[in-house]
Amino acid sequence: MIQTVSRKRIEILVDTPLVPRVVAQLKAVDISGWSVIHVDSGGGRAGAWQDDDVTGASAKTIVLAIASEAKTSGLIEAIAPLLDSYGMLLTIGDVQVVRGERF
Amino acid sequence: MIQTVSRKRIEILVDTPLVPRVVAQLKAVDISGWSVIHVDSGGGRAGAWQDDDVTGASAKTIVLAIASEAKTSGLIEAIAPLLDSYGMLLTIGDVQVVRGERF
Amino acid sequence: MIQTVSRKRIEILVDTPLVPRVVAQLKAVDISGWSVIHVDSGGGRAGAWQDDDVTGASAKTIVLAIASEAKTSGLIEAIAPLLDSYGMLLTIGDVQVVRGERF
Amino acid sequence: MIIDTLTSPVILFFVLGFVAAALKSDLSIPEAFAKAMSIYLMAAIGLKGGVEVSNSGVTAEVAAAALAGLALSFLLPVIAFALLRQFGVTFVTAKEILTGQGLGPAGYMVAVLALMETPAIISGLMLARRGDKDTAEKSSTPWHEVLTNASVMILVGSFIIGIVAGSDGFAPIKPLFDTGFRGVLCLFLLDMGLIAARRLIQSRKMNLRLVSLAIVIPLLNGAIGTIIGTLVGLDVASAATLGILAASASYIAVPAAMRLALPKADPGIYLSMSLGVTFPFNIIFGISIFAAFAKAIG
Amino acid sequence: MIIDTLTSPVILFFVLGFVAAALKSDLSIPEAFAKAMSIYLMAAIGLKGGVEVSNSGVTAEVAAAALAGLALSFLLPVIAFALLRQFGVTFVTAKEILTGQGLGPAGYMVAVLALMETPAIISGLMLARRGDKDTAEKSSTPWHEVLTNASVMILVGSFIIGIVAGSDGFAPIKPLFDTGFRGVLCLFLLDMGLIAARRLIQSRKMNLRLVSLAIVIPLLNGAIGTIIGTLVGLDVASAATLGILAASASYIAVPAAMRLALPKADPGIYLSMSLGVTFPFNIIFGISIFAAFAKAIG
Amino acid sequence: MIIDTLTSPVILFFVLGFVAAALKSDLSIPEAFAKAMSIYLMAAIGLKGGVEVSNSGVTAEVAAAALAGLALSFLLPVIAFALLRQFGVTFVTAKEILTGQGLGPAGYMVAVLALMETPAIISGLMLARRGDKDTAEKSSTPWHEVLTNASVMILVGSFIIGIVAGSDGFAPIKPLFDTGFRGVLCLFLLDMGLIAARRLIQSRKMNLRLVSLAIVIPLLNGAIGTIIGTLVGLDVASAATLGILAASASYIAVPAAMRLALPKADPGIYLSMSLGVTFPFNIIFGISIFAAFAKAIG
Ligand SMILES: Nc1ncnc2c1ncn2[C@@H]1O[C@H](COP(=O)(O)O)[C@@H](O)[C@H]1O
Ligand SMILES: Nc1ncnc2c1ncn2[C@@H]1O[C@H](COP(=O)(O)O)[C@@H](O)[C@H]1O
Ligand SMILES: Nc1ncnc2c1ncn2[C@@H]1O[C@H](COP(=O)(O)O)[C@@H](O)[C@H]1O
Ligand code: NA
Ligand code: NA
Ligand code: NA
Repeated sequence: MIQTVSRKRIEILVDTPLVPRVVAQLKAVDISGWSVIHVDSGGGRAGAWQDDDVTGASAKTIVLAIASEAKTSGLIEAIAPLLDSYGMLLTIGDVQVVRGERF
Repeated sequence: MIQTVSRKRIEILVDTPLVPRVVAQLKAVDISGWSVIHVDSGGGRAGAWQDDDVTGASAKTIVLAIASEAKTSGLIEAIAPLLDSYGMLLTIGDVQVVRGERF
Repeated sequence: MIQTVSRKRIEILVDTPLVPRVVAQLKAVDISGWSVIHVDSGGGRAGAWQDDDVTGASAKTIVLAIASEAKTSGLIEAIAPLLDSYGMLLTIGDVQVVRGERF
Repeated sequence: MIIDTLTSPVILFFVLGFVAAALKSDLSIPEAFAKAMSIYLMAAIGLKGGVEVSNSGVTAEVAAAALAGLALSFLLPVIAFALLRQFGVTFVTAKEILTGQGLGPAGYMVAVLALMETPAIISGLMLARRGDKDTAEKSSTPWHEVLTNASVMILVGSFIIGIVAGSDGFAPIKPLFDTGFRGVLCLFLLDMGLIAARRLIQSRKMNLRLVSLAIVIPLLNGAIGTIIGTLVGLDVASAATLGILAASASYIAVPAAMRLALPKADPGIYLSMSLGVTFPFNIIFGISIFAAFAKAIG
Repeated sequence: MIIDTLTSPVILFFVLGFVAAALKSDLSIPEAFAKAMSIYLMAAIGLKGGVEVSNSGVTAEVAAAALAGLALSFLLPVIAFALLRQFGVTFVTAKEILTGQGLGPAGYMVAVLALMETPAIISGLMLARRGDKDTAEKSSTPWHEVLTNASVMILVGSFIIGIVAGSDGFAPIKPLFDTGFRGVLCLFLLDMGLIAARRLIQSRKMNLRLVSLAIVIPLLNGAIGTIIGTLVGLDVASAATLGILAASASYIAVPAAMRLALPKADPGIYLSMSLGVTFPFNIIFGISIFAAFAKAIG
Repeated sequence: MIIDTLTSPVILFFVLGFVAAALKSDLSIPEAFAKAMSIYLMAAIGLKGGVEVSNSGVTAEVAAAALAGLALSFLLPVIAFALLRQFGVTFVTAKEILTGQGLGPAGYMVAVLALMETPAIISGLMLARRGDKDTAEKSSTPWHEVLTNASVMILVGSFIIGIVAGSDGFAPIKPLFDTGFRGVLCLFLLDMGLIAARRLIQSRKMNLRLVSLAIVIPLLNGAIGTIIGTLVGLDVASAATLGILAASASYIAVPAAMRLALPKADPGIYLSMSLGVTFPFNIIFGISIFAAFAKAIG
């Protein structure tokens, strides 16, 4: 049987122009891989929005990263102070991965 | 250490034209935030599809919402009867969030 | 109360041209449904990338499939040997679904 | 005349798309670009129709065509009851083909198209609802969705803009909306060809009965449309166009409205019939058939 | 003259978009297509400006306009302090409208637009930073982001290409960038109309004070711009254009740069004011007002 | 002549894209729009080539060019063994540049392009497979993927449409596919410039040896192509074009087919060399070099 290991699945919803900042934070805690998914529309306390804004200033994306528990804790510490001021949303789930050495 | 709390991660796969209905259901159970992600293609019992349909009638999206367990239960009760007839897919996972008061 | 059952949420990050291969693997282990989500950009050991490549050769997508634990094990066995050579990333999480007979 | 149709680049691009998808080629038109083209095409036909009506004024002929279109649009769904009405893209292609054969329909026919789109959706919805008595959604009215449907908005809106702007106002935007029109139509039909073939390949529930329905009903409706058009005194090309409108599906507007109004109906089979069978049939044979029929009875 | 403005297809498409969104229609322009149009429009105005400067050379008038633009661009944010400077799309629309009224501004005004874009972003950022003393981001300089901002790059870049290529080099690409221009502008303004109305509907924090600010400040700035343009000896149309530039927001460039430089500022309310109030006001009334004002004092 | 090349707007837009990405600007062309442009460009060159062959007929010269192209296309990958063959976009740019210098290649050269695309992919795959003996995928044939590859389909398909439609059928769609062509090519090369520079910046495995390979091999292949073209009796411009084809990468078709056929090969390094080095080199220097070489030996 193939062996799997536990890792954290980190999802960060963030305004697209701020993605480089989030990636910098990931790298700072040594999380070396991430994937960016476009979010079409949504809604929250500040009302509903679509990605139709030609300026791109309010477009949102999800930054997805798989990482070890230790690195994830580091990220939470680093990124938590920014969550509110940057209007980000951070969720952490558990996943199994095959050959998890790389994360 | 930053404190995290448990919340539910709700994923609803639904035909794009029906998103307003799903959002209405979310609001009805007091889930106030959601994000919509475009699905490019897929397959299931009814065969394979792509998003190439110019009418948009068969395009699909994922509505993602983070909510407390109580609100999630409410949503399941409200939305379960529609799942089949609307051709929706509903999954619920566990996630940790920082500052979860808002959900 | 509506009953939910446990299923696996499989996420496979793969180069877009290889999606048909992944879908073939899913079908081989009798997982009959999947959804494909576009990934805009990302980074890993091989450096950062965007989807701006007109050839489409380096574009990436996430294949998402909900399946039973048994089928998921079958998939892991079948797909693990390819993970490295195909440059894929496979994660498996736990989710609750309503009316899970179909998975 | 079918030969003429088959050597028009517009149709050949449709065939190219169809063949590519049938050969399982990975050729695909990005969704955003296909939607942009459909918005462009709708705006262009709306504008050109509006400009022509602003030139001709609302004559008796225009009024007759409009009334015939409205009547057909309300009645045909009832006559055909099994299939929803369909317009739109076919009209545009028909106009190109007929014009290429020296049979240009009157410019105001685009206004008729816009007029027919709305009641057709409504009649279709009302019929569909009759078989759907026990749903919670029944009470929610689809009128708002229908009238503010993207295709209806852009078609009616640019038609009005065309009337207000007139030939003079249209002149500066003519290069984009008139000169570039047929080329864009080629690329759009390339995409429609891809979609049609993929729909047919992926469809599991399609059977011979459904396929013949998807051909017979448009033929019937088209004949009725051509006859009524001739009876109310339209010229041959306009009567043929009314026939083609009556035979066609609003491949753009109807399905999305239906999906919203009738969440329980699976759009798959309807779209397969509409995009996979009726549309190719209308494009390749229907246009020639109704033109010949209109000439014969005209 | 406002009547003239209101019957121009460019404006009518804006109104169509606005009405469609206000009626909650599902009409929408795919994001990728809207971005493509904005890149096209920027490239086209840059090219045309460059070609005109390559024809006229850098005369005293060009230099005066450039200096007036630069000065305005640095000073106005300080004068108006509450609102960021805005240009871009309004300029293009203004040029179309004024030209349609026989009031074409000098070609080099596009160079002035490009010149004004950059300092306006910088001044805006510096002002915004003053109220944001205690952030960790304060130290990171926005200069790089501003100067390499997509709009600035494409505008300045194609302006230079226009100068290098000249009329002869421009000829083969003129059909796309010149002839097709107004048509694309129509579709772009259709999208801007949709966005403006949706911004207004979705905005929760908008109030009468903010709305009047979003109108009064551009009016003030526009008056100052028109006066300075007249003082430095620009012709009536160019002075009006400088007024319009001074009254407008870089709806394209500023917000994304701001979002990056000031992550704590919510772009929502700024975008609602800019896209929902100032832009429609400038397009529909501002252009006519500054043209009339420039004529009166010219 | 390199000066001529460097002041052409087509090349200048490539340079603008390259500079913008090198400066880490956020300028980017939406993916959907870039794909739409590549489909448009392929359709346009296919159509124009087909129309020209329908005018000229299949003469001995056309046959010679076709045979030379096919032979080159099969043999060059074997000669160069390290690098896959490359065509496509470079051809289009070359044609524009050469035509701008009064050196328009014969119209049928586009047919040669289409003919060369397919065997080049196949040869490349066969070579690549030799070093990949122990894979489970080895048995699965890539022929289907290659022959139905999107670029091959659209190029061959619209070439046939061009032959069938002829000049008369092409006339109504000429404004889009001919007049607008060079402008779209500018925007497409803007995107290619952005991609090339980003590829180079992001590439970690690039080294001097790979960079020189990515320049030397195209130079060699281009020389062989130009010589063979001259030997089979092509005119100077067509021989130069054959050289450019032989020196170029199918930046569009090959990589996606390779990714599918050889899942184990990392496309990163190949794309970096192809899009980041060979393409810019061919565009800026290669075209002029082979034109000069063809003149010298012609
Ligand atoms: N830890 C990770 N979390 C999320 N996505 C990842 C991760 N590592 C790699 N990826 C994605 O997989 C791609 C290839 O990774 P690599 O093979 O490490 O270069 C990256 O460009 C990312 O899009
Ligand atoms: N509970 C939630 N679940 C998923 N996405 C959310 C949730 N709350 C907020 N969002 C997303 O985050 C954005 C900003 O939220 P807010 O700051 O509450 O306006 C929203 O527009 C949504 O796209
Ligand atoms: N097991 C699954 N995992 C992920 N997506 C699925 C699954 N089953 C169905 N889907 C998605 O839901 C759509 C409709 O499914 P179906 O109703 O089974 O045809 C499919 O086309 C997929 O996009
Ligand atoms: Na939009
Ligand atoms: Na498509
Ligand atoms: Na791009």
